[in-house]
Amino acid sequence: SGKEDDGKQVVKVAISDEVNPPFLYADENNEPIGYDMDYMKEVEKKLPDYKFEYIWGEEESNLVGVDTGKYDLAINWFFKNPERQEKFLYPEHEFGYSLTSLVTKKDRDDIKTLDDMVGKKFPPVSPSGGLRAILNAYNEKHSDNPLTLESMESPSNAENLKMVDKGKADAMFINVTTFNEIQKELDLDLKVGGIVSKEPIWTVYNKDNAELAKEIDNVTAELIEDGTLSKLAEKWFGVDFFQDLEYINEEGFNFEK
Amino acid sequence: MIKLKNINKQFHKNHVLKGIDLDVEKGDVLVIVGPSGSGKTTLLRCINYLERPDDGSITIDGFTVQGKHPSKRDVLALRRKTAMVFQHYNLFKNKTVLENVMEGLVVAQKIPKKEAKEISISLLEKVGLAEKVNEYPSQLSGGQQQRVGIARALALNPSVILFDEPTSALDPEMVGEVLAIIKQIANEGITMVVVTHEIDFAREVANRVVFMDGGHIIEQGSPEEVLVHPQHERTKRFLKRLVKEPDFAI
Amino acid sequence: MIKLKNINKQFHKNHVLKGIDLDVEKGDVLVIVGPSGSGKTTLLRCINYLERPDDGSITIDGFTVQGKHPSKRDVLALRRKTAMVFQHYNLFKNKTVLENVMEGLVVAQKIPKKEAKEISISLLEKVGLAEKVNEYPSQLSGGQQQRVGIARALALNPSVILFDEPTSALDPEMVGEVLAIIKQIANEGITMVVVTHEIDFAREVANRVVFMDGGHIIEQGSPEEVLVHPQHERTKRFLKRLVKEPDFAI
Amino acid sequence: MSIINLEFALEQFPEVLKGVPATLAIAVVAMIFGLIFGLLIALCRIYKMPVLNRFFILYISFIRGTPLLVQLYVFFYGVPVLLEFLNEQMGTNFDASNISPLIYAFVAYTLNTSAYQAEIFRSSINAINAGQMEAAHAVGMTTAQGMWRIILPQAFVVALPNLGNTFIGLIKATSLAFAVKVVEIMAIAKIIANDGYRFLEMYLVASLIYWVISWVFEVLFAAAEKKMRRYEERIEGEAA
Amino acid sequence: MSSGLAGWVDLFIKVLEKLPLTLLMLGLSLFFSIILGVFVAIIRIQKQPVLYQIATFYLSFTRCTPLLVQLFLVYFGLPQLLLIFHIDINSWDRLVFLVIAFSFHTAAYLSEVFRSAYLAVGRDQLEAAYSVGMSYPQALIRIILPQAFVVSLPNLGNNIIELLKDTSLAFTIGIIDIMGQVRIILGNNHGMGMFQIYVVISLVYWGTCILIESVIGYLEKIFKKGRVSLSRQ
Ligand SMILES: Nc1ncnc2c1ncn2[C@@H]1O[C@H](COP(=O)(O)OP(=O)(O)OP(=O)(O)O)[C@@H](O)[C@H]1O
Ligand SMILES: Nc1ncnc2c1ncn2[C@@H]1O[C@H](COP(=O)(O)OP(=O)(O)OP(=O)(O)O)[C@@H](O)[C@H]1O
Ligand SMILES: [Mg+2]
Ligand SMILES: [Mg+2]
Repeated sequence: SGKEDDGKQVVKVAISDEVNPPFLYADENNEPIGYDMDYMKEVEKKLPDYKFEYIWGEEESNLVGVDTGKYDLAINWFFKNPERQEKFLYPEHEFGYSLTSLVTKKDRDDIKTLDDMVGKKFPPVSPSGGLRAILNAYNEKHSDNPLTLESMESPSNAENLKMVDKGKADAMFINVTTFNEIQKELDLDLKVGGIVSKEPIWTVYNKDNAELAKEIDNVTAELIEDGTLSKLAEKWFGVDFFQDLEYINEEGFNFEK
Repeated sequence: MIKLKNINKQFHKNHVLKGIDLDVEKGDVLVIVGPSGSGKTTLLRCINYLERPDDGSITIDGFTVQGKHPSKRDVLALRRKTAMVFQHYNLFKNKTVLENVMEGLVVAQKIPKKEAKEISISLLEKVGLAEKVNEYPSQLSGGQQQRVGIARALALNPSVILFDEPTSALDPEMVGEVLAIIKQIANEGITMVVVTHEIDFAREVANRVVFMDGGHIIEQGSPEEVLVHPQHERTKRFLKRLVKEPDFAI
Repeated sequence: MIKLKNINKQFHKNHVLKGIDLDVEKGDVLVIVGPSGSGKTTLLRCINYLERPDDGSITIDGFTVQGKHPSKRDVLALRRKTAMVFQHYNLFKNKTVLENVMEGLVVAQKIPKKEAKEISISLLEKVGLAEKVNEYPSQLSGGQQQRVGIARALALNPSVILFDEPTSALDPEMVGEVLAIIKQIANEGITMVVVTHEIDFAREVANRVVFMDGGHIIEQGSPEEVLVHPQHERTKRFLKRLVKEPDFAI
Repeated sequence: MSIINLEFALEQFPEVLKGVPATLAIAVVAMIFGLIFGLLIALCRIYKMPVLNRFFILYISFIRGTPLLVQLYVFFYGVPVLLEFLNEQMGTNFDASNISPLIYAFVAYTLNTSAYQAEIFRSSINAINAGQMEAAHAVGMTTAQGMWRIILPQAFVVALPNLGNTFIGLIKATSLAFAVKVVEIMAIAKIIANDGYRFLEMYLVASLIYWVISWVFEVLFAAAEKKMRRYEERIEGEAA
Repeated sequence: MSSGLAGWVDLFIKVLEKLPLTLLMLGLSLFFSIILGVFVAIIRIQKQPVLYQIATFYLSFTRCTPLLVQLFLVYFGLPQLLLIFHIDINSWDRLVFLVIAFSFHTAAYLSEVFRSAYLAVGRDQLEAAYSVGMSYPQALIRIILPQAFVVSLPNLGNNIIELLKDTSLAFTIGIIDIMGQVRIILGNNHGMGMFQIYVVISLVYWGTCILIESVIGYLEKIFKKGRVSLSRQ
């Protein structure tokens, strides 16, 4: 797939409109920027035969597009699970990590892991996206004692945090970056109660696209190896999230632009 | 019975009724004749306030409705004293023939359904439509529709019935029947105003005739006076039904 | 000019036309009379195929349309040879009086607008509507609407004109005018079929008369024969316009 | 490679069907109340009621002009704030968290659809010949009686295809109610889809369910129209 | 995000910049859907044998399945289908796919609008047109449709406004319209300032809607010539 254009092959990359700085968001001119984009640019540099073309779209639509071959790959913080691997082609190497956490009120210490949330209340959760997938996976594993989840189309993170702040929910399951970012604005009486996981994040390909996936994967491995991605992580998050959790916790995982 | 005072009506710049005064006694059959566009229909419609006169008052049966802005209740009361046969029939399209006739009885006069049905059917038989009671207006011929309109008005048994060219779509036979009906109900003391352009019919049915032209009443009197020995030039010309030699080509 | 063979038409179980055969010569004015509901309108509508006959054939001006499923082109050709004045006028509601008359000329006959306008205005003057050319049908009195309908049909200058009670809403004066017009265009060789219930009018305008009842042609001949000295009992009864004594009470 | 895994889609049918009651409840409740309000609004507009006419012009404009999603949010987030305010001011004790999301949806959808239906009724009532009301007046009916017995039955026939449009639109629009936590067909489909990124399959399932439901109503509307059009007999265009 | 006046103005400008695109999508889709809608309506009114069944099926499918799915079918499915015949339309502008999907979708609704309006005009008008020698298409264009158009105007207004709001789906396939712009801003802010942003987007939609309503109202005034309202008194 893709087609000739001044000798280079065009690769169509679907990027998600559910932007989440600093991974992926838009600048003044609606051009995509962020960690994801820097990563893609590094890849493109190393693959002179290809020219990447970026297409905004809704996440679901992007997946459908990859599925039907309209796009070559999609990038976002896609998480991995066996079912999805059945449907889409995942490369071998992740290109980054998302740190998920439980955010609670500053004065409580009872919630550190998902186990602590059984029988407690979450604010409404989006039906799609990586966070939801982690929660679903937990519930599958603990189907005798599951978490109580309430779904809602595109809930607002800010509103949800306010719910926790007002005591209408016990804790919110959220990416650390996102929380920090919002906290800067709202300065609520909240803290990260505990980091739940360091989730690798992926690009996804159509199953027919093995060759391209392989080439990009090789490049990714190189980029990790030579520390390029670590530098990018430092640039966007202030910490190299390729290190392990303890190191990250020490350094503080933060977004300083 | 009916008393019109200084009725005026304008459509935009078209002054259609120019200060009409008219008195009709109880049991009278007043016939209005006049050229097309002279305001006959408009006058009739003003009497039951389907058309809002710009000026003047209408008294029926001692009940007066004044001027341009009467209360809804007054208008309703006025209308309940009258019934009307429309020039274009205006049958209820969504009702069968029988329902068309029953409708006013049941809804406005609160007559029990069974009784209303009896009255209606006997009237429909009278106008020769016994076979058509369950058809819809769209399935009727022009004359049949007109007869339903007549039956609908008669069924209401009001103080006053207004007929707007009630025989325009009827054959001579039916015209005879309608003539008979009108005469008979006049004997029962119902007042009628009939607009017609059939001079023979007018002569037979009327006990008073009004000749209108250009929004004015030109002449009135007994049928004999107006239709046989008219005084005014305009009336004479109107009644002189002659074949002119054509003076144009298409 | 017009030749109908074995025209049959049923509405559900109501057999309205029962094998009508009819011949009309060029330049004839054929008048159809008959009681209300006898099928006159339906017959007229079959002639220009507004009503689809169940059976039979229609020939106009040597052009034949057969049976139940003619081609669209044939039907259009047939209609272009005829014009019709409707019992309920059927004016184009969204067009002014002038546009109503011009429409067929401009659209169907492709006559240049300017010329079409001249023709239309002269005809509208002829029927006394010069002042109303720019009004919409809803602003006209019944008789005025009927006259627009007549002007619209005349303007087309077709081989055949079908009139369905063209004088029902007209006063004696106007009836005279229409009579004159019809006579004059008959002289120009246009064939006409006129449904009417005005016997006087029929007698003056017709050179042949057909009497219909119950979907059959009962009697036909010269106006003198049918209208003055009818042979059939039914015709005699129809023409005897008498006031019966009423035998019911409302 | 087969893009769609039919077996998977089939397995999920029963799960997605659980969303049908919510969808139907919202659509039917909103439709019924929408009919009533819509009709009243249309009448106010046709008869140019002094203040109401102006008010409803604004109302229709506002409701049609702003996204349904926003209206849902206004209720969902606004009502609790309002209640809180009331509680403070009046010392009352309403608890907004006890209000089922379905209630918010009922209210928002009813208000929304009534604006559209008002326009439908306005046009269909205006399409009825003025002579019909005159005849009703002439036999002594009040305007209300004439409206109810003569005009509306005819107007309803004209309105039916448009009401059908609106109702079917409403059925599909219920998917937005997920934004206020009402879990209906589309919501369940999306939740399941996310597990294995099987969006195509789940959209297929959801579409089929919407289609079947809407189709049933399509047939009902067509039947109703045919029945109510009886009195017009041969008005339909003839091929010749 | 600053919520001062400058912030509001800035937000407005950002969203308004995308308005021409939204209007373009609206205009194109509307144009094609009116034409298609009239055709479907007439086919269904005339009950022409095979066409009628096809039109009815089309109507049912398009009305009864989610627009999003139809958009996906056209945007993702159609190119795949055509590839089988070695026609590659993947390079077409996304706008083309969008307009195709929206035109088909809206045409289904409009066909019902037009059908009801057509039937409300009444047969006598058609007969009159025939009697002066018009063919069916001529009668349709000169007599029936102009009258049906007036009846349909308020319903047309309903559907145009729905279409306006449906254009927000454009963003699912990556066309940044006014809604898309808003989503990007929201995402950049992690959903903060949601209230402010929704106020702005609502105002922009409402403004456009008022524009549409005025045009419809104006057309109603012009075209209702010759008609009598039953609320005349
Ligand atoms: N569309 C229809 N559907 C059902 N029956 C109809 C329809 N049109 C006419 N008829 C019936 O056919 C018969 C003949 O109708 P037609 O209109 O031809 O009568 P007519 O001779 O013109 O009467 P009139 O003098 O009253 O106009 C009537 O009994 C009428 O009820
Ligand atoms: N709604 C209206 N709007 C504008 N003008 C009207 C309206 N109704 C009637 N007119 C005009 O008023 C005049 C009188 O009309 P009216 O219907 O009263 O005449 P008429 O005497 O009944 O005539 P006819 O014998 O032809 O029925 C006509 O010139 C007509 O054009
Ligand atoms: Mg009159
Ligand atoms: Mg007739």
